[in-house]
Amino acid sequence: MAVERTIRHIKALATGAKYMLGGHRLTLMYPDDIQEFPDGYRGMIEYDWDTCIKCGLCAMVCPADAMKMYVSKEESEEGKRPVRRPGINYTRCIFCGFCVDICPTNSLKFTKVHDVAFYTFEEQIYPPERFREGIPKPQYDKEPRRVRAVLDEKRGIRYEPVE
Amino acid sequence: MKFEELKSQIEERMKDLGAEVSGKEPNVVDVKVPRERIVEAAKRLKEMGFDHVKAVTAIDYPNERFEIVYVSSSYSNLELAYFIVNLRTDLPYDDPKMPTLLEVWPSVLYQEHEEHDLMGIVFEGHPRMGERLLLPESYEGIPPLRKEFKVKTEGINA
Amino acid sequence: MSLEERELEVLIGPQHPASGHMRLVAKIDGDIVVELRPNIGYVHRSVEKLAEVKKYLQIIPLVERPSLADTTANNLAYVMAVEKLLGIEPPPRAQYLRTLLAEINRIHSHFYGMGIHGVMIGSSTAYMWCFGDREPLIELAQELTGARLTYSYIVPGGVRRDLPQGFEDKVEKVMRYLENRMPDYFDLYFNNPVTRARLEGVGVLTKEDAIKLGVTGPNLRASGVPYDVRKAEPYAAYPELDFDVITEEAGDAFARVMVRVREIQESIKIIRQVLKKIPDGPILNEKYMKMIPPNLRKQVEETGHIKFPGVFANLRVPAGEAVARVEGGRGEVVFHIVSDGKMSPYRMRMVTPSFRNVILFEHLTKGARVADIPAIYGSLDYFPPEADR
Amino acid sequence: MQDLLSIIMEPYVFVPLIFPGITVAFLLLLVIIWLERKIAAKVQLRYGPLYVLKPLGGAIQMVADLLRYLFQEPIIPKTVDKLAFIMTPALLFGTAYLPTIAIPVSPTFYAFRSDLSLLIVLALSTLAPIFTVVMGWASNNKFSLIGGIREGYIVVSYEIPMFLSALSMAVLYGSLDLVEIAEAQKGIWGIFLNPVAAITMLVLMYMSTSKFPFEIPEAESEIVAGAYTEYSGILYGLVMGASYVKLYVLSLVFTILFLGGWNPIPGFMANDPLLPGVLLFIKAFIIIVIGAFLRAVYPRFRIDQAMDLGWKTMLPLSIISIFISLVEVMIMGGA
Repeated sequence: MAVERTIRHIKALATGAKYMLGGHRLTLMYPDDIQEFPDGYRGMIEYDWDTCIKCGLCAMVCPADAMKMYVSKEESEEGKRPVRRPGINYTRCIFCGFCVDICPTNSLKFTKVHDVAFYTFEEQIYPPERFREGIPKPQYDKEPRRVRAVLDEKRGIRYEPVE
Repeated sequence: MKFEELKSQIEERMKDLGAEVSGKEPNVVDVKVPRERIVEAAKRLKEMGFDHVKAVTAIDYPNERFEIVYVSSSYSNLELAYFIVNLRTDLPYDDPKMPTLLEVWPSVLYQEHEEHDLMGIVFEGHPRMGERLLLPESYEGIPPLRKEFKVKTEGINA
Repeated sequence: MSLEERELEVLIGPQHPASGHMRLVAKIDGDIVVELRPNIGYVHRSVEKLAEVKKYLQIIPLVERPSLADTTANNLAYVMAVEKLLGIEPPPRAQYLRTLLAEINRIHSHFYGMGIHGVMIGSSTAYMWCFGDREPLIELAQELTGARLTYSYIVPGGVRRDLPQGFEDKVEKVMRYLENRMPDYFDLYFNNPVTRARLEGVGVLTKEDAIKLGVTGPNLRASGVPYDVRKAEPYAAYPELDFDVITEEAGDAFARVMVRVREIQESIKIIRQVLKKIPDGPILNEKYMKMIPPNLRKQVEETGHIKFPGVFANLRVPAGEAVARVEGGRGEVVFHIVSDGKMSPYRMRMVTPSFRNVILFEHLTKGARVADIPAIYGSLDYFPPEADR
Repeated sequence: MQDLLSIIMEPYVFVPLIFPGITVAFLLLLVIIWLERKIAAKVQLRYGPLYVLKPLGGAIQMVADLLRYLFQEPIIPKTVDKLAFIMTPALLFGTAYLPTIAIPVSPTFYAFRSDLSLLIVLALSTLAPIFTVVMGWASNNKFSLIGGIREGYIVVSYEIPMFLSALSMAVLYGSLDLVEIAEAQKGIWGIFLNPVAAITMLVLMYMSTSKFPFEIPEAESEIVAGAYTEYSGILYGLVMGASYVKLYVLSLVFTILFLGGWNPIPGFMANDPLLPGVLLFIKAFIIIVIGAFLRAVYPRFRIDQAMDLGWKTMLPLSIISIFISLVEVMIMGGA
């Protein structure tokens, strides 16, 4: 028993030493490196003003009440029923992508941007007029390197720069 | 074991308890008994091999009744593990009390406590009646899972 | 100051490095725990009540949230319950895809549990390794579903995405990587004499008690009860796959860890089979497929990304009752849905594995040492938000 | 200037103030904590501290940490015993560092020479744990109390076997004078003559300084930080540093007892303190690094298991090591 224990101690120490001297690293060097996401990533949402048929399905399916139908000021005429278009509130959005999947005209699309960082609370609400202008580009002090996760048999995961 | 076979077995055993046995193919058997007989019914189910409870569901039908469902199944008998037996009982709306099944199925300890906490059902003989489980100690008011407790919704318009 | 002898009441949590979002009220006599009572509810969010005002599809993300590391199990169990009420079956390819995601999720959920357990007994290396090696699996799931943890991948009647191109190769690489790493895990952590000393014989749960207390998942199987929903009531593609139910006899903390490790190996086996056997075909039930407008249907076939039919926004489910159970990473997830034919469930009961295992805190810590509290806690793979729901 | 330098170079000033005294101890503290984190990070497939002076791999991370400790507000809870609470960290650090004065740097360079210097070092190093126990009591916190008591239990289970194994070397060399012991190892090092004593002493050293797997009195997942739970700011910086300083002192002793001290040095250098000092330091540093490496390999023992190890395994081993020494002395014909 004691011998077996000693062997196990030695094995544990040797394995530790093996990784100390060799071994791989799994770290993504954020924020120097920024990961490019694979196709189909469910990020922030883009809105196509022209193809939208204002059906409201996206607002109906939204599980977090993030997508709502806003009165579109430029289209609504006085005295008539107001025209409503979708807008999104990123304080609530949970990135489930149901609105994109239910949109019958493909007016909503995924982007691969996930940086929901804003200075103020109000900035995170995107009424239709702002929603159509697209998502804000994340800003960096220094332009980071774009990397892509490559799955690897030996190292598990590697981050390779993309051009 | 076949579904029909199990159902008739349960019917056989529960006959004198005034149980209504129904079933949903392929594997769910519903047993409804009056609340005075529920402990006895649970004992008999346990003797058959239904040794644990997966869920205790209390359903609120406002001003009418509460329905308590014990979703039980078996660990020790893998043939029975395929089946789910729902032991159910009705409680009057103004007197939601029933004996605890803790003696028969110790696995209901937290489940009954939760239904007590959130639905306001009283399980007589349960050691933690009157204590809070998930709600804060200071909570007062309507038990939140009852239908009287309204949750506001926003609708789709901003 | 008097010299009377008395028990010390220690409040472990909710602000404690290893308590999680809960409080353990421990009465200790010297180094021995006399009584320990878990005080849960700190992260209760009332999923069951919210489900009564949300529509059926909106509940999918809701039920995922409580157990972040093991979302697929909740997602799948809920959707299965809804499907039972709707009376529809997903097509075979969708069944296989559900199985694939469930097993990927099971592996990374086990890694999560083992990692937390490691750091609770002081091995920061086990923690970092488990969390690091969880990453390739999350990357796989992300490629399949578009999200890291909250997949919302399984919808009534099928799944949302088809296999991406070249996915099989990537999966195979990750599986090989995990297999290569396993011996090192054993050398450095599982077979480390200190780990053994901390876990063997600690928190022993006998078979009788395990059955009596209704515990679930690896904690149950570590006590020698071969109950696994995947075998007891096979769902998704499991009836067609060949795998074993992992059990251990000892019932102690180490056996619980070993069940998880061996289940990871078993999951690798399942994933390989899934990718080999997966049939071609649609990934959404025909009934819903027909409701998609024709031009979008073509797009679905090209991209492999499902577009929801409009009916999903206000899905009406026939009146009735359904119980669905699924074997998740932490154990059995049970959904009991009562529908009255409207757009939201009349009553939804969600029983998560952690909620059923919380009873073990009281049971296993009696007579243990103070230092065993985290060792036992970790071995249960207990996740407070999942218990509170 | 010249005078000042010559005063500093006087052994009785140099030893306590520069090496092995406070300056080197302090620098070592900065390096070793960084190195410990780096080693653990490498084993754990990550980078560790990196962004403070990136070209050198975050080498001055600990300077940043030190600044943080210095300027962080030390919070003194209302319920503590104030005097004991504030004084113990300084006393703990002071007593941990005190034994360095009796450690020789070379055959001719020491603060003072005593025939009992080994005993002085060992005796002084026992003082520190008392203050940990006091801290546990003074903090008036249940976790601190448990931590203090754990420290007390641990102390009694490592001190005796550690002293015995150190003394077995004194038996072997027939002296309690560290200079003589080191000089006696010109040929074969002590570790080869009495490996049992060396292993015992090494394990117990790590135990006495709360290194993994014996990080029991401050086990984070169990008792938050043990006796240190209520400490913050520079007070915490001191208590955290104390165990590293203690490890440093014991490593120097270990080097002198088992690793030949400053041997081997060429004869002409023997009177110059520089090379012997550097050799001594390097050997001790390796011992410390091994202690840091253990963190990446082991979880922590339970208190009863550590005491078991101390009383049931290490005590017999240390007694055996005394016998080994006696037998060797008899064979070699006595010193």
